[in-house]
Amino acid sequence: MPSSPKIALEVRGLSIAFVEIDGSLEVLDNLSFAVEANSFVCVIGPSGGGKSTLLRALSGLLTPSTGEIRFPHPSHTGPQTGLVFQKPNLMPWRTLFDNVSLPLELAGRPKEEIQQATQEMIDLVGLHGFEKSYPHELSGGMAQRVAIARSLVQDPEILLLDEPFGQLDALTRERMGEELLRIWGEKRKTVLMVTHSISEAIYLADRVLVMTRRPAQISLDLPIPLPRPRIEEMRFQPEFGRLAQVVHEQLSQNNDVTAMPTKMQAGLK
Amino acid sequence: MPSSPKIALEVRGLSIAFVEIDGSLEVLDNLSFAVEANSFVCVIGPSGGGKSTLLRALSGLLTPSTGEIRFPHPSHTGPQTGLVFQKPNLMPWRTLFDNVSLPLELAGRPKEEIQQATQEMIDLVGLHGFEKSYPHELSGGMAQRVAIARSLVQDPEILLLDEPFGQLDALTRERMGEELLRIWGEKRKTVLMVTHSISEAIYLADRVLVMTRRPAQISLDLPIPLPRPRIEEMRFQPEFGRLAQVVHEQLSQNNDVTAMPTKMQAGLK
Amino acid sequence: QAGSTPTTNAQLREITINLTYIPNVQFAPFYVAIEKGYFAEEGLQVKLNYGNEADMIALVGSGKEQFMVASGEQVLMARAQGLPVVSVYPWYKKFPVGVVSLKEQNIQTPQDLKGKVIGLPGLYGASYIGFEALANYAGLSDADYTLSSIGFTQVEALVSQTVDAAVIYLPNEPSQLRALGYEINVIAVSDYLDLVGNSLVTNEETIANDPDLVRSVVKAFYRGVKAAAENPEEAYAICAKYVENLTEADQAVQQAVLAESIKLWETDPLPGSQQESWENMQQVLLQLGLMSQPVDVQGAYHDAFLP
Amino acid sequence: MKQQGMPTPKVQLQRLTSRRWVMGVLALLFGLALWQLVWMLLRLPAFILPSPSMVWQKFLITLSNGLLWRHLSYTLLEVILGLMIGSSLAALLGYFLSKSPWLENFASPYLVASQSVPVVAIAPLLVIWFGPGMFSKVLICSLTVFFPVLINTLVGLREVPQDLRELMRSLRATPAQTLRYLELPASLPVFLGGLRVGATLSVIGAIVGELVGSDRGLGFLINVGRGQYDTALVFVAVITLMALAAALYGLILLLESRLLSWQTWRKTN
Amino acid sequence: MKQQGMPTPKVQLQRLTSRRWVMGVLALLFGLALWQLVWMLLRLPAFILPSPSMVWQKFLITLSNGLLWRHLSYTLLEVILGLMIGSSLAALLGYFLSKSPWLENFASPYLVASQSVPVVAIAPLLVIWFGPGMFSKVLICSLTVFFPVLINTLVGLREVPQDLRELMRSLRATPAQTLRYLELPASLPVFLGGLRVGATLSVIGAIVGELVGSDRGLGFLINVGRGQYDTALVFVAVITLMALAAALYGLILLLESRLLSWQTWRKTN
Ligand SMILES: Nc1ncnc2c1ncn2[C@@H]1O[C@H](COP(=O)(O)OP(=O)(O)OP(=O)(O)O)[C@@H](O)[C@H]1O
Ligand SMILES: Nc1ncnc2c1ncn2[C@@H]1O[C@H](COP(=O)(O)OP(=O)(O)OP(=O)(O)O)[C@@H](O)[C@H]1O
Ligand SMILES: [Mg+2]
Ligand SMILES: [Mg+2]
Repeated sequence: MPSSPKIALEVRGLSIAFVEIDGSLEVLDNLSFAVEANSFVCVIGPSGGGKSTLLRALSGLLTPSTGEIRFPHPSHTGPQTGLVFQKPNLMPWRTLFDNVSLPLELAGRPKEEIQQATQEMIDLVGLHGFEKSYPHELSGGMAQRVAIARSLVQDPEILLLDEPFGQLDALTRERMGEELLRIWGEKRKTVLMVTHSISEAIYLADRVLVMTRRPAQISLDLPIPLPRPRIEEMRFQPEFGRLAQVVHEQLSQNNDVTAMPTKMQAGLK
Repeated sequence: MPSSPKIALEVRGLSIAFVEIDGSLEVLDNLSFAVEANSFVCVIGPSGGGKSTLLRALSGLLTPSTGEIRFPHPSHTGPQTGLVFQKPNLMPWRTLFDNVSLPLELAGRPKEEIQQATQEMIDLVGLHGFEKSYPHELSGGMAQRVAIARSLVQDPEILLLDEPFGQLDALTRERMGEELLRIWGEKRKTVLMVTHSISEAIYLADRVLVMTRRPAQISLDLPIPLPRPRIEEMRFQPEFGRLAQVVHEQLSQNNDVTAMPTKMQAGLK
Repeated sequence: QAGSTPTTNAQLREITINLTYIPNVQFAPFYVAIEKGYFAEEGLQVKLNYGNEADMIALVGSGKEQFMVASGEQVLMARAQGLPVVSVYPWYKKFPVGVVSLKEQNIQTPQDLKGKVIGLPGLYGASYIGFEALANYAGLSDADYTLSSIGFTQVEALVSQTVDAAVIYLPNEPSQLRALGYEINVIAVSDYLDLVGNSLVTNEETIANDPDLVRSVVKAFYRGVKAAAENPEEAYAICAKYVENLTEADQAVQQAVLAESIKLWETDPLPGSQQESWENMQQVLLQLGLMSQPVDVQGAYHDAFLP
Repeated sequence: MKQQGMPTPKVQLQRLTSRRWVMGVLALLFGLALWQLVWMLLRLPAFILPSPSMVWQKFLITLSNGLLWRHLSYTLLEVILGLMIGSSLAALLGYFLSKSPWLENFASPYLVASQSVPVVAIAPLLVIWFGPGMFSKVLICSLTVFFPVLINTLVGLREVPQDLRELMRSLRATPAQTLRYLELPASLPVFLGGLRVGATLSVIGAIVGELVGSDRGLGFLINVGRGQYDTALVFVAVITLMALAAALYGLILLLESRLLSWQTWRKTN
Repeated sequence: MKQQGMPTPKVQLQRLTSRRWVMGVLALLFGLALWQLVWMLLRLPAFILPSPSMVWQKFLITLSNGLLWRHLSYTLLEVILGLMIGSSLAALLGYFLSKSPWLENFASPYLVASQSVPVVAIAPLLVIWFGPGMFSKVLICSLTVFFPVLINTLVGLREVPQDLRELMRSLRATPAQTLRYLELPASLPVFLGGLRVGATLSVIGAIVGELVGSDRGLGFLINVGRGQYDTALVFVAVITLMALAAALYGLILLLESRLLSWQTWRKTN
C-alpha cells in the first residue's frame, strides 16, 4: 500500500554489461524505476535475466556501466541497504549464532544487545536449538533462514532480498513471508525482493516489477491494490487470480515459449 | 503411472542420527518404503526435516545408523543412482561444458560421444551459448540447470533429485519439469525427487511421499491417479485441487502451526 | 666465558683478537697469555672472537678490526686484492698442511700419490694450496691424481675408504686417526718446501698509527707461545677454561693435538720471517692462478716488533 | 562412506590428539630400536656412529653439568624470537602485497632474490655487520622463516572466497574488519601451513647462524663436538635440536586443531 | 567496487603478465641505481663493495672465458633435478599421508626431525656417503625442496571442498579419478605456493651442497671468489644465482597464471 510519495531508491538509465572473451554480455539495459519509501516491491523475471545483477548493483557491489543509482533521502542511522544473497553465503568457521550476529559485531554494538537481538532473530526464523551448529550441519532451507536472520538483524532501511525463500517448504515459506510483512509493517522498511513465485509476489507486494529476458528491461510495473493486512483468504479471491494471470502472461510473453533463452539470442553482441 | 510391480529401490527401517556435542540428533526414524521401477516419486516435507539426508543415504554418501537400503534388481550397465544435490556443486575451475561432461569423462566414454551428449543436455536446459562460462559467471538458476544437465547426462537408472528447480522462475521450472517427464517417459527411469512445491509434486509424480518433521517418518503415501501424459490443463481440474488439498493438510498437521520447528522439540535427546 | 680476562683493572685497554673457527686447544698460547696476565701486563684486555678467516681478513684489511691469526697465503692473496694486511709475528715455523693415508696404502712420498683419489675440503684455502704446492714440487700434474671435494670429513672419508689419501691439518686429523688405532702415513708439506704458516696479522694502518700497541700484543702473545710450549700440561689445563666440553672430550686426542701443534710453533729463538718461504708461497699462488700479479712480498711481513 | 557429522568435534579432537601422541611415541621407539640394530650389525667406530646408550650417557652428563641447557636455552630464545619476528613481518608484508598487485610486482624480484641466497653464504656477513651476538642469529632466523610464511600468506589471502568478500562489502565492513572477520579466519589454514614450514626452518636458521659464528647455542655445540671428535656430543646436540623443532611443530599442530576445530568434520570422511 | 567479470580473463592475463615484466625491470633498474649510489657515497674498498661496472666487467670476462657458464650449467642441472625429484616425492608422500592419518601421525616426527637438521650440518655426511659428485648435490637439493612442498600438499588436499568430494563419490569416481579431476585442480593453488617456496629453496640447497664440498657450480665459484678476495667474482656468482632463482620463481608464476586462469576474476576485485 504505497502511502507516501517519498522516494527511497531511484534507478536511472542503469545498464550493466559483463565483458567476456567473445564479446560483451549486456545484462541490464537502460533500466529506470523508483521505489517509494516504506513500500514492498517484488521483482520477478526469467532465470539468468539479471535480477541478482540488479540487486548487487543496488547494494553497491557492482558499479553500473552507465546510469545511476540514488538514495534521495538517506537516513544517517543504520545502514542504507541490507542484501540477502541468493546463496546463503555463511562463514563456515562461525556457528549459526555467530553468523547471524556478524552484522552487529561489525557495527560495534554492545554485547548484550548483540546477544539479545541475535537470539530474537534466530527464534524468529525457527532455528532455536541450532545456535551452536556449524553451516555444514544445516539443511539447505535452514542455511537460507540463517541468511535471512542475518540481514534482518542489522535493521537496514532498505532490504534487498534475492529469492530468500527459494529453498523453503511451502508452509515455512508462507510463515517467513508473514514474518517479513510484520517486520516491514512494524519497522516501516522499504523492501525490494526477487522471487520466482507469482503468488508470493502478489501476496506480499505493493507493486510487482516483471523483467524481460536479458538484456533486462522492466516490461510490467503492476501495482497490487489488495488491502493490508493481507490474509490467507485473499489468495483465493478473484482479484488475486486476475493479478496472477496478468503477471503470468507477461512472463510468458517475455519468455518466448518455443525456445529456452540462449546466449546467442539474447544480449550477446 | 505405475505399470510394473518390479521394485527399483527398497528402504527398510532406515534410521539416521547425527552425533552432536550435546547429544544426538535423530533425523530419520525407522523409515520404510519401496519405489517401483520406472515410477516417479516426489518427496515433500518441512525444511530441515531430513529429505536431503534421505537422498544422501540412498546414493551411498551416508551409511545408515540402522536399517538397510536395497536395490533389488540392479542392472549392470550404467550407474545405479544419479544425485542432483541441493546446491549446484559445480567445479569452479571447469567451464559449464566441462562441468556437464564430467560424469561421461569419469565413465571413460569416447570423445565424440561426450561432446555430443553434453551439448545435447546443455541445449536441453537452455544454456546454449554459455558453454565456455565459468560457474562464477552464471546466475543461481543457470547453475542449478547445469547441475541438472550433469545428472541427466550420465543416464543413471535411478535419478535422485534434491529440489532441482528451487531457483528457477515459474516458466523455466515448468519447462524443466516437462523435460524431466519426457526423459523419464522415454528412457524409463526411476525418479525420486524432493520438492517444496505441492502442485509440482502432484503434476509430476505417480506417488507423493509426505514427510513429518524431524525425526522424519512418512506420514502420507499418496498415489496420484492422474492420467499420463500430464498436460497443463490438469492443474485446474478439481481432482488436482483435491490432491493438493490433501498434501497441504497433511503438511500443516505435521508442521505444528503455532510454532516453528525447533531442535528442542524435535529429535534431540 | 670464553674471551674475557680474569683481571678487572679498569685502566686496561680493550682489544679484540680474531681467531678462526671455534675455541680449540690450538689457540692455547692466547688462553695462556690471558690467564697468566701477559696481556694485562701490557695494559691490554683481550677479547677473543672466532669466525671465518676470509671475512676476518676483509675486516682487518679495511681497518675495522686490528688483529687476527691468518695463514700466509691469505695474507698474500689479500694484499693482491689491495687489502693492506701485514704479518707481524710468524707464529708457525712450518706450513701446517699435510697428506695423510692409511698405512696399507703405502703412500710415503709425494710421488706415491700418483693415480690416487685424494680428498680435500675444497679447491680453495690452505689445504688446496698446500697440496698443489706439494704436487707441483713432486712433479705431479693434475692428470696424475683425482681430487675430491669432501668438505671437512677427511677422517670419515679415509676410514670408509672413500678416498685413498686426504689433505689435512697436521695437528688434527693424524692425532685422531692414531687415537682411533689406525696406522697412518703422513706427508708434511713442510718436509719438502718452505711455505708461510699461520701468523699474527694486523694492518698497515695500525702499524703506522699505533706501533706500541702492535709491539705489546706481539710481546704478550710471544710469552704465551713460549709458556704453552714449555709447559703443555698447564696450557692444556688452562684451555679447559676456554674450550667448551674439553673435559668431556677424548683427552688423549686433544692432548695429542696440542702436542702436535706445539711442534709447528716458532719459539726460542725467533729467527724472524723467512723471505724465501714468502716467495715460495707467492710462486705457488701465481702458478695456481690464484694471484694474477706478483706483489712485493717484503710488504707482507714486518719483523720490527719481534722481541 | 562413514557417518558424517559423527562423532562430535570435541570428542574427536581429543581422540585425534591423543592418537597423535601415541603414534609419535611409537615412532620414536621404532627409531631407537632401528638405531640400536644398525649399531649392533654394522659395528661402526663410535666416532662415526655411537650407540644409543653412549649418546644417552653423554646426554645425562651434559644435562647434569648444565652444558646442554645453557646452549639449548640460548638457541630456544633465538628460535622463538626469530620465528615471531619473521612470521609476523611476513604476514604483515603478505597482507599489504596482496592488497596491491603493483607493490607485489615491484617487490617480488627483491624478495625472491633475497631468499635465494643461502643463509650460510651471507651469515658471515650478517655476523660481521651485526656482531656475533644474539641479534645476528635472530636476524638469520627471521630471514629463514620469512619466505614460506610470506608465500602462504599470499596464497591464503588469494583463496579467501569471493562470495564472502562480497558479503563483507555488502555489510560495509572496514578493511580492518574484513581482515579480522574474514581474511584472517579464511586464510588461516594455509597460513598455518606456512608457519609449520617456518617453524621447522627457524631452527635451521638459528643453528646455521651459530655454526657460522657464535660461541653459544646448539649449533656451536655441534661445532665443538666435531672439532673435538666427540661424536656423541654431536648426536646429543642434533637430537636436541630435532626435538626442539618437533616440539615447535607439534605446538603449531595443536594451535591448528584448536583454531580449525570447525573443520574437524572434514577429517571424519 | 570494480566491475566484476571485466575485463576478460585472457586480456587480463596478458596485461598482468606484461605489467609484471615492466615492474620487474623497473625494480631491477631501481636496485642498480641504489647500488651505484651507495658505492659512490660510501666509497668502500672494492673487496667490500665493488661498483656495478666492476661487477659487469667481471661478468663479461667470466662469460667470455666460459667460467660462468660452466658453473652455472652445473648448478642449473642440480637445481632442476633436485626440484623435480624433491617436489614429486613430496607430492606423492603428501598424497598418501593425507589419505591415512595413521601414517601421517607415525611419519610426521621423522619428517619434522629430518627437516630440522640444517643441510649445512649434514651435507658433509651426504658427501661422504654418496660421493662428492652431482648425486649428493641433487640429494641435498631434493631434501631442501621436500618439506615446504609436502606441507602445502597436505594443506591443499585438506582444503579440497567436502561438497565436491561428495559429488565425486556420488559419481562413483575411483581414487585415481578423484585425484585427477578433483584433488589435483582443487589443491593446485596451495600446492603451487609450496612449489614457489621450494623452487627458491632448491637453489639454496644446491649452493649449500656446493659450498660444503664440490669443485663445480656457483657455490664453488663463491668459495673461489671468497678465497681469492675477488669480491667482484662473488658478486657475479651471487647475482647469477639470484637470477636463477628469480627465473624459476617466474616460471612457476607463469605456470600458476596458466593453470589458475579460471581464478583471474578474483584479481579483478
Ligand atoms: N560475474 C559475472 N561475469 C560474467 N557474467 C555474469 C556474471 N554474473 C552474472 N553474469 C551473467 O549475467 C546474467 C544475469 O545474471 P543474474 O545472476 O543477474 O541473473 P538472475 O536474474 O539473478 O537469474 P536467476 O534467477 O537464475 O538467479 C547471466 O547470463 C549471467 O551469466
Ligand atoms: N553433517 C551434518 N551434521 C549434523 N547435522 C546435520 C548434518 N547434515 C544435516 N544435519 C541435520 O539434519 C537435519 C536434516 O537435514 P536435511 O538436510 O536432511 O534437511 P532437509 O529436509 O533437506 O531440509 P531442507 O528442505 O531445508 O533442505 C537438519 O536438522 C540438519 O541440521
Ligand atoms: Mg539470481
Ligand atoms: Mg535439503
